[in-house]
Amino acid sequence: MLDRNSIAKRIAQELQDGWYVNLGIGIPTLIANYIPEGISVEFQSENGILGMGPFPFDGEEDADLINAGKQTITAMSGASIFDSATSFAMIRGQHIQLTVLGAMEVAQNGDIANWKIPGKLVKGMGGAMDLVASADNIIVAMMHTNRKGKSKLLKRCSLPLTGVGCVKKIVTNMAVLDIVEGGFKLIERAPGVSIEEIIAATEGHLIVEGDIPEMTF
Amino acid sequence: MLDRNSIAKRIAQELQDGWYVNLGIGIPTLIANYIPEGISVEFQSENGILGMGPFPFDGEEDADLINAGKQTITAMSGASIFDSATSFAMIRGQHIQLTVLGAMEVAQNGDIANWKIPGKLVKGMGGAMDLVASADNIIVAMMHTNRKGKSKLLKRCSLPLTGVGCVKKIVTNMAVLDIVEGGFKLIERAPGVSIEEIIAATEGHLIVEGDIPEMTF
Amino acid sequence: MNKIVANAEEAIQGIQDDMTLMLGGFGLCGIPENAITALVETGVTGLTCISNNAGVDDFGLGLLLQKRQIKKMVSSYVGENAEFERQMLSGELEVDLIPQGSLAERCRAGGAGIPAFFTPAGYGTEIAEGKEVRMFNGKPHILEMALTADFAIVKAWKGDRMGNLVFKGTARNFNPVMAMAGKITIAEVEELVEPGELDPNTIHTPGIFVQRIFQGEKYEKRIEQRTVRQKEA
Amino acid sequence: MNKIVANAEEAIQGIQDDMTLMLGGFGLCGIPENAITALVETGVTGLTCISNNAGVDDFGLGLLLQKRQIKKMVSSYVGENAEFERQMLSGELEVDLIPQGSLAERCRAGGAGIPAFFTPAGYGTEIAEGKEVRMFNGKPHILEMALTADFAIVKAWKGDRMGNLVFKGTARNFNPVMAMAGKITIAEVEELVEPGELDPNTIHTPGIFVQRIFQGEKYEKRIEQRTVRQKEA
Repeated sequence: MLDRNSIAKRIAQELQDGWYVNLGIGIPTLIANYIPEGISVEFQSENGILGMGPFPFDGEEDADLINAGKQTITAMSGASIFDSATSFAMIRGQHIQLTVLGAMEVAQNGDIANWKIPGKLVKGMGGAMDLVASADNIIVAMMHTNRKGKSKLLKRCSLPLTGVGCVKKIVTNMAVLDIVEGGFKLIERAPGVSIEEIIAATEGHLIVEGDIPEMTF
Repeated sequence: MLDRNSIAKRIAQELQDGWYVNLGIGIPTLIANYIPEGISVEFQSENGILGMGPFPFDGEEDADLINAGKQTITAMSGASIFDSATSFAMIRGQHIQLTVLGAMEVAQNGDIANWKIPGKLVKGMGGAMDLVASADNIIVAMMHTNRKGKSKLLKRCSLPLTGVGCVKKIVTNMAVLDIVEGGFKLIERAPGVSIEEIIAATEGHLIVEGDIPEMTF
Repeated sequence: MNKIVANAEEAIQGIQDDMTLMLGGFGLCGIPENAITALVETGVTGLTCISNNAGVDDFGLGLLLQKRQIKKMVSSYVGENAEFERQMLSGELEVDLIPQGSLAERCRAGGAGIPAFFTPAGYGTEIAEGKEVRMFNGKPHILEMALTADFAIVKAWKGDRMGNLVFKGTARNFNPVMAMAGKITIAEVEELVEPGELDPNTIHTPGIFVQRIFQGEKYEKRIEQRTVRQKEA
Repeated sequence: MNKIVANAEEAIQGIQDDMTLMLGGFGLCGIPENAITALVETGVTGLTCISNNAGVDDFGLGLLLQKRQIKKMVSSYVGENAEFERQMLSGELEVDLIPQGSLAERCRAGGAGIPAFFTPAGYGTEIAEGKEVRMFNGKPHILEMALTADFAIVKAWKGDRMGNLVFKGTARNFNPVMAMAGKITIAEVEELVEPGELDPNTIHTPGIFVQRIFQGEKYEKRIEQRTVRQKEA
């Protein structure tokens, strides 16, 4: 089973040179630590910056420079700043090549639920609904099962949706899966995880064709 | 009868301190020369400047600083520059307090035609349709009759419309008129012009109530 | 043209019970601190506040929530505030959650005289309930309406008496679009400068969108999530 | 990230017959002079050009008109060009006239993923024919569609290899909104600068909207209506 950092590291392999990337809060944020060598990408934060850099050194924080998670950040050379409408013009207008975010549930048709649990306090969707409805290329980074051991890869989402039919790829602690016509297609297994274990942990329809290689790092 | 400059001068009396004003090509442009003392207004040009100043001195022209008539201009202290979408956000969003433009015809219901003559070459409406459809306060500056002596204040426009029911006030070489329910209400006469002459030059319904004073300058 | 008012108290004159306000800022970054403090002091109540977030318990809009001056929040994310939770769960506070991009675009639309537009955000979710759906380019979109406010209150870095504003860093966020959408827009700035000091080419919000401007007395600029890395040895 | 290409010829690679182009500029102010010259040299034809104006006889888009490379113009005002008139009257050239504000907003919408929006401009005129009309706030509006282009070609003052752009004066005009709406956006600049030289706070067009950038060989920057006043004695 992968830990959070390894999930991030595996997703980082999907990055291509020159891409603009929006990373959600949680595991996706860690991806910035694993950019493959020779690849240059720019991170967008939807509160209004392109070219987001690493966290500042202690004592160098700037209250006027934060990311969408409200954390203090730095700006890379060549960064640009813009207002919220322009930021979502980039997102909605599909100028971002990759969006990575977490989820509570993903359905085999690409539906995603990650903002609301009935009966629990709702904090809001932030930019998630705009991101999932707009992006051409969405990867979900999450654990394969929830804390109770229940699968998060479902036939149909049980929670209120964030977006419909939008997820293209999922990287979990157990596997890499593509969403294809008919279900979750198993692409890679986490080191040491068997196909049987993945089948058992996947409630939705899992498509297993041919050899399924282990992930390599 | 007023000349073009006097029409501009009369319209300038309508300006109020602090207003943002968009002036069309022709007579409206001349208004900038007659701003009453003690009044400060800002001129917007829809190609993307607020705080447009006078023409530059000979030899000081800047190819990167023009107005919507493509003339070289200057920028006042406190001016701002913006793109075309933001410029029309100001116009459409009714942030401009006064729009003055010329017309070929105005109808007694406030319709205006100023962009197209069937059978003649059409150059385009430029920003006129956005301006007339959006502005709360539109004054038309024009001659009362055309070159053939035909009235330009009509029951109904005969030319293709630029906008419907939008003109509020007209200042011609003969009169100041408000558009009210039922027709053109005569407000002022040009010096030496009689009510009878105005009636004769107005094809649309002219409302004459009480004493009609002469314009004062 | 001189839009300068003496202070926050004077700037917020005319804000009355049950009005709708827009307030710039993302989290605590770029919020109009001084105007919020002045609003708390007036005791004005029944406010509808359009703001991406709702502050924290003891700062930003949290200060208005503490005094129960807000009737309704229109936001995309409101998660950092215990008093907010209490009022929402008890039904004292109405909350209208809007996808962040739709919120930003609806404010811009309100300022730009665009009464409604289509967006894909929220299609197929509860956000789309009751909204018109239409296909464009083979993809479903929903119709969203413009937002405007009786007063918009924004915070900029620098400004001049014409109302021209310049923002700094990600403190820009919702401020420029909300400045466009207020019937009356109040701008508080860290520094008032003379007209002409701001380069016309680098003004973010042209003065036409601002009716009142003042220099804030002080700025705490509190950081919500101080996150740092250590210098490597 | 390096989007710099050697010159105009390299920048316009891939522009083919019958494509749709957006070209920034207002009159002759802020037009991509070098890219236009390169387009003339390729002989590409059947172009649909979305541009507020159509240049003059011997400059700007007039050069493409002379060579009959343009099939259709989408503009708000096209009045300064005898060759244009001739082609339009003879039916060789199709012309789609659009209110200037709707043109600007339709480009922005195309870039911002807004497929359609309502505007009051053109209601009750022939522009509204065949378009949906709807009342908002007691006022009729028409539904306008987003515009996009195979290539957008813009001209900026300065730019860097990330594609970040800064414009000067009213040469900004349509350039930023068209930069957003091109599937591929080409920017020509008067000066290429190193990343970091442009203040992130004052960038007009973030690099994400630009795919190729080059420094133009020379800029004539012709003035269409030189208008001056005399110094008083």
